[in-house]
Amino acid sequence: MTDRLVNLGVSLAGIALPNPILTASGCFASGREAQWFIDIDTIGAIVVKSITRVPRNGLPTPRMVETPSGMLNAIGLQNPGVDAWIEHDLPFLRQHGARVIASIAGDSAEDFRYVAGKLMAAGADTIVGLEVNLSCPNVENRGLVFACQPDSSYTVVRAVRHEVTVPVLAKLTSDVTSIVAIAQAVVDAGANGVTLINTLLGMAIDPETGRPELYNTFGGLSGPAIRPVALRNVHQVHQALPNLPILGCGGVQSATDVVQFLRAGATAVSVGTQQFVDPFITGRLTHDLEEWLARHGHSDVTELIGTVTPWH
Amino acid sequence: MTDRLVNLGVSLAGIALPNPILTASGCFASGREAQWFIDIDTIGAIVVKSITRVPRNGLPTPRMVETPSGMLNAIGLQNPGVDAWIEHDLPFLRQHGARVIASIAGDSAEDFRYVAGKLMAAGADTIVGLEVNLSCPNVENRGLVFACQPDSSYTVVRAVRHEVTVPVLAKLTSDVTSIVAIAQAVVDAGANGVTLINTLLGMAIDPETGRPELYNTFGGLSGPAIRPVALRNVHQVHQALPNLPILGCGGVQSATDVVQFLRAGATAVSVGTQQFVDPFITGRLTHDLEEWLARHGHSDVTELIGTVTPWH
Amino acid sequence: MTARRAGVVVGRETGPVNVTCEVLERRKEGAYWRLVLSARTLAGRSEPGQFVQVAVEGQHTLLRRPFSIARATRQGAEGGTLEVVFDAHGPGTEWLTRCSPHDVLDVIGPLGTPFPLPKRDVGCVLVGGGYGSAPLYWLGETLNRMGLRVDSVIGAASGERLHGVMDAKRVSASATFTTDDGSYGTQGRVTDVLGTVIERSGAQLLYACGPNPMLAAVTAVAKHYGIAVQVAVEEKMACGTGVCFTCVLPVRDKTGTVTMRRACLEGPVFDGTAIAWDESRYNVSSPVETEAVDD
Amino acid sequence: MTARRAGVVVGRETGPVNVTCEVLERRKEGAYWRLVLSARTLAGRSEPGQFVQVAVEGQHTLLRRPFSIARATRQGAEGGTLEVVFDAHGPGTEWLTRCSPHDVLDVIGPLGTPFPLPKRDVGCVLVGGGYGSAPLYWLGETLNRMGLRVDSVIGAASGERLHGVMDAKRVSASATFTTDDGSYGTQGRVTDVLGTVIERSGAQLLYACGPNPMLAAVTAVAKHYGIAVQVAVEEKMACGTGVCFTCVLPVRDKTGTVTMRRACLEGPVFDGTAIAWDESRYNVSSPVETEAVDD
Ligand SMILES: Cc1cc2nc3c(=O)[nH]c(=O)nc-3n(C[C@H](O)[C@H](O)[C@H](O)COP(=O)(O)OP(=O)(O)OC[C@H]3O[C@@H](n4cnc5c(N)ncnc54)[C@H](O)[C@@H]3O)c2cc1C
Ligand SMILES: Cc1cc2nc3c(=O)[nH]c(=O)nc-3n(C[C@H](O)[C@H](O)[C@H](O)COP(=O)(O)OP(=O)(O)OC[C@H]3O[C@@H](n4cnc5c(N)ncnc54)[C@H](O)[C@@H]3O)c2cc1C
Ligand SMILES: Cc1cc2nc3c(=O)[nH]c(=O)nc-3n(C[C@H](O)[C@H](O)[C@H](O)COP(=O)(O)O)c2cc1C
Ligand SMILES: Cc1cc2nc3c(=O)[nH]c(=O)nc-3n(C[C@H](O)[C@H](O)[C@H](O)COP(=O)(O)O)c2cc1C
Ligand code: FES
Ligand code: FES
Repeated sequence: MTDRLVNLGVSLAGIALPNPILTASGCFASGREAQWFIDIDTIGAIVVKSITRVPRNGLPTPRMVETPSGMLNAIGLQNPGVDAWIEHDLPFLRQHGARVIASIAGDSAEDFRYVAGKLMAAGADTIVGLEVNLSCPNVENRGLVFACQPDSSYTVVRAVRHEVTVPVLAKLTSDVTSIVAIAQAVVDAGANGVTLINTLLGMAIDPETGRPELYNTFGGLSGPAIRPVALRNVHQVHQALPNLPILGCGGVQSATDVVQFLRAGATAVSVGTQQFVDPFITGRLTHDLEEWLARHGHSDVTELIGTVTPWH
Repeated sequence: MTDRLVNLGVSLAGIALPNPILTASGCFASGREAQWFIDIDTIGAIVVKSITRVPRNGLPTPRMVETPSGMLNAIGLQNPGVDAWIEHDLPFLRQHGARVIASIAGDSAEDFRYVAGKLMAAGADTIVGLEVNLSCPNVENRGLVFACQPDSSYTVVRAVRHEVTVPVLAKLTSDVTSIVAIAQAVVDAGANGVTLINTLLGMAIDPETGRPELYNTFGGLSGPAIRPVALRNVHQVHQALPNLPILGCGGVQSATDVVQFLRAGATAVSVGTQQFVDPFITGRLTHDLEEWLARHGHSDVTELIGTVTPWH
Repeated sequence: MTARRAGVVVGRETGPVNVTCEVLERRKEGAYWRLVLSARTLAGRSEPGQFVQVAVEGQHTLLRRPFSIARATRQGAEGGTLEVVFDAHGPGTEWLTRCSPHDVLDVIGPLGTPFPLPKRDVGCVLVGGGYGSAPLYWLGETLNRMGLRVDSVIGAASGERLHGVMDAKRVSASATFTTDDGSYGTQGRVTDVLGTVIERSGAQLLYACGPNPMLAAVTAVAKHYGIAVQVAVEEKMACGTGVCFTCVLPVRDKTGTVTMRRACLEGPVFDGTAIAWDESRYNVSSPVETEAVDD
Repeated sequence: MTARRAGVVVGRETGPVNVTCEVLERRKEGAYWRLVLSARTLAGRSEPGQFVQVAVEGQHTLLRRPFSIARATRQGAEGGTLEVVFDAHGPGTEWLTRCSPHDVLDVIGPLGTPFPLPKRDVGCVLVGGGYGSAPLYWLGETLNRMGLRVDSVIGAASGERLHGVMDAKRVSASATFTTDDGSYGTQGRVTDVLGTVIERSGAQLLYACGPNPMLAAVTAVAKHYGIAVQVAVEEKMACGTGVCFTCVLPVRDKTGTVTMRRACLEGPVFDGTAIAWDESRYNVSSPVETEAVDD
């Protein structure tokens, strides 16, 4: 470690962050559980577990299974609902000085709009941005996932965008034919940035019994296994829409992973599954990234963003 | 191992196979290289490296990089072209009694048709089926990959179907919004079965230099990392089109992986990346599968096909 | 095993810590393995019922593996040791069996809730299944020190998988053993003999640890006798620290409302009668059996 | 390390085999590690220039790792041993450094083409860079036995990374050493001194093993002097057995046509002058440098 000063601060779609290491939605609950391990105000920002209009009990177990260098989960958006969240979780986050990006989910555009409005009315001092979790089934369109259709994605983001003034990030799934087409749709709807990527749809089966390893049969694949897919999505969107801020997500474990995401075009990264392995991960990555930058003669982390040098 | 007799033979879309363990295209070259390790006539069938109309030198290196529990490759379909293949590779396969499923690739539907026709004219005694590798850029449609569009997939499969009489498997990619829609399109075009899945599009970057780890920037992710995604595709297609024969592919390493694919709805599996780790893998899997079936009281491997028991 | 320096502790003044622990001993105990780790800080904070999350480096594995703390000592030459007893069945536990003395493991703990100790003078029965009995003997010692009567009912599939026969005898007024195959003790399940033990000992409190189907059955027995039951459950855990919501089970609160509670944070020790066993899929690994004392 | 039984051989009467090899010895040699494996069948079939594919069990690794055979003995107490010399830089080689005697490794080999031996009485120069020199000494012994003059030019980044100084002296009429930092021998690159050695020794044949940029530079020197050059190249290999086409490099055939040849099957030993160095991306890991004798 040199004593050289490195700036780690970034502006993610207009959200000022002291460092580019965030927690990923659903992998940090609402921050309270982590207090044994870290001071949550040191984290770039906390993307909280997705919040819905009404409380959800989620799916029965089994909710997870480990897969090679990854895991599948099907939680079913268990959360206390927006009112209880505002009552119990928000005060804790506020009191501890966290920068919060509230992840919101719903069954319809109206759900998303409603939750966004309630959150900002109660938490404008603490909530610095919204992340719209578009990987939810759209009950008004045969249960098709919003993020799989440009028009559904557009509708949800537009409803949220009209409701609030904070920056809005649209969280997309890689399970589409053209990630650029979806990114373009949410940009058209007024998204200030995109989060890439949510989990990949996967499955595992108990060979002995034939039971799916998840109650829900299908679940989301996360962890290092999906990192190459996440990086590809980030880079494709960055190439097509170079001015669009990107929050990279998928399999981040080390500072060199962060460097890969930044080079591919992300402004910051969020850490999901690795939180389960290492509850200190955000602090470690911030430290290691600073050291990496200093060692490589960089004075500002933003120097790395979008710095892939193609072979041809 | 009990001395109980287990039938391992399957009929894959009308192709009679002595066992359901095949090699995956591009992971076994044309069979000649493997003769140090196995008797190629013991393999269920050999799906050879995709063959094109004219010889291809492929892409410059680097062509591969290891990723967590997986690897990315960008070979660029290096192959000797259909004429040289017929002259040099087919006689070897014929002489050694291999059952060959010829994988074909091209820039246009006409390319595919041409290669299919030539192959069957020369090799009808040895080539028991064709696998249409739809994960190629369609030069006549802005370089979009055939397998990403139902109509392009339809056109290619129909051209091939009209040209030959052997069973035709369409090999699809998971990088689409709806695998079922693509599967339906190739069925409409006359495909006798589908191979699920080809590699996932991914990327990795050298953090030090910013160079993509592959000359081609993007490459295909394979290996155990993608197994959950492959199983999900197999199961989704099997649920939607229960009578469609499926050749499962993606991350197969062990007999219990094979059991998962069969339960999900595959009739047989093809082994790709694991060939690189274990050149004896097809023999080992056949042996271990037989043992697994005997131990579980099965007398016929087909008893397992499509035997997922949902939780709800 | 990744080269690590032992004795690094990261954490706060109280609560769970992340420590690098030197392996002091690895030994086979019947079908199981015991690891003794040097872990002063972690051991000093641990109570029976709590667990640790151990980083494993099996090929293709990712997550930590949870293990009950079988014993924690707060003094001795090593200044504090932590013991776990485990069954090698998958890549993570297989990897652990290859640890040798002087290797260093990365451990987080203590996690979860401990067994609540009785406030009154009551007799207790320890009910253990398979490796689940391991943490109960440490609890039994505590109860002994409190001057309480302890009886044990320990079951497993076979004698080899019955863990801690001598320990059970040591901490208990009476120790009863059952095996599915009758290779040791009474042939049958723990619940076949539990009623008799409760009646004979006059116990007012059951502590149970073992596969969830056993816990459900033990809870039914406790209800039948109208006595209290504390169970330590086992659910698949991705994080063990309360952030992922994978380890939930349906728990009834005082108003009768069932919500999904995290076994890692709000458990693993629960009042057995509060768990909505019918609504939980506790029988994941063997959907056809209704009770199995050893998985 | 997965528990394996040593000495299992799968394969044919000739050609590569898959064997489980007991580790007889692991030792540090400067910056590198040497592993000595018990491998009777494999060793008996190996010649200098060939390589083995070793299964590694890093946590997230998948593929085997290729290593040149540094030496194979066909007799001795162990009935045949195989040695590899490696540099620990990533998860696979890190994992290998943790192997201890009695551990069992899963190895496939010998793979690839050996160095062709001279048919006439010619002087030879061995040119090695970094760990690339390791297999050359074994080749040198063979050349010595053939009664041929051998000279060596061995280079590395630093003295610590110069492999086999004593071996080089032992097998050579003259041994010249270069290091980038001047910490041993002449400061500079092997190609800075190679011309002098060729002139002095009158050698007609170069054998080179080391990073590809060095091989390209050595080939240029050989061309300048109009002498033959055989190089053992290093390309990223997924399979090592010829089935994946990841390890290719552009090679010119007699008609001048350049095609992509597999380093694992048609190499790793090639006539240096047949490789279209300009068209190959040999400089993958350090695109800014043009020659580096040690990566
Ligand atoms: C609170 C708690 C305490 C435990 N205490 C002990 C103990 O003292 N001794 C012991 O041998 N085992 C104990 N277990 C079970 C132990 O965690 C698993 O046996 C172990 O994780 C299996 O890992 P594996 O890689 O060998 O198997 P795999 O089956 O390959 O594991 C794959 C994944 O499933 C999870 N998993 C598999 N089996 C279980 C299980 N039975 N319970 C929970 N998760 C599982 C693993 O953690 C991992 O994430 C405990 C589990 C919990 C939740
Ligand atoms: C024919 C041949 C002979 C070799 N002989 C030796 C030897 O004698 N001693 C030695 O120390 N090394 C040798 N190497 C290089 C050695 O294979 C790599 O250093 C090793 O694979 C790195 O693995 P890793 O997990 O430590 O590193 P990582 O960088 O994590 O490896 C990731 C992937 O890249 C590949 N890779 C990384 N570096 C190289 C490289 N330099 N060459 C080829 N593939 C690479 C690995 O095989 C693996 O697939 C040889 C390579 C080849 C092709
Ligand atoms: C257990 C679990 C729960 C998750 N819950 C949510 C969620 O509520 N909302 C959301 O947008 N993403 C959710 N995700 C997805 C993650 O935020 C992240 O996009 C994904 O896991 C990929 O990142 P990773 O590989 O770092 O985990 C969840 C992921 C996991 C593993
Ligand atoms: C090096 C390599 C080359 C491949 N070449 C082809 C090909 O030519 N045609 C094709 O249809 N699939 C090709 N594939 C894809 C495989 O056939 C298979 O679909 C994929 O790798 C997933 O299976 P696996 O995880 O078992 O490797 C290739 C895969 C690899 C790794
Ligand atoms: S294991 Fe993650 S919340 Fe319990
Ligand atoms: S490494 Fe696979 S062909 Fe050479």
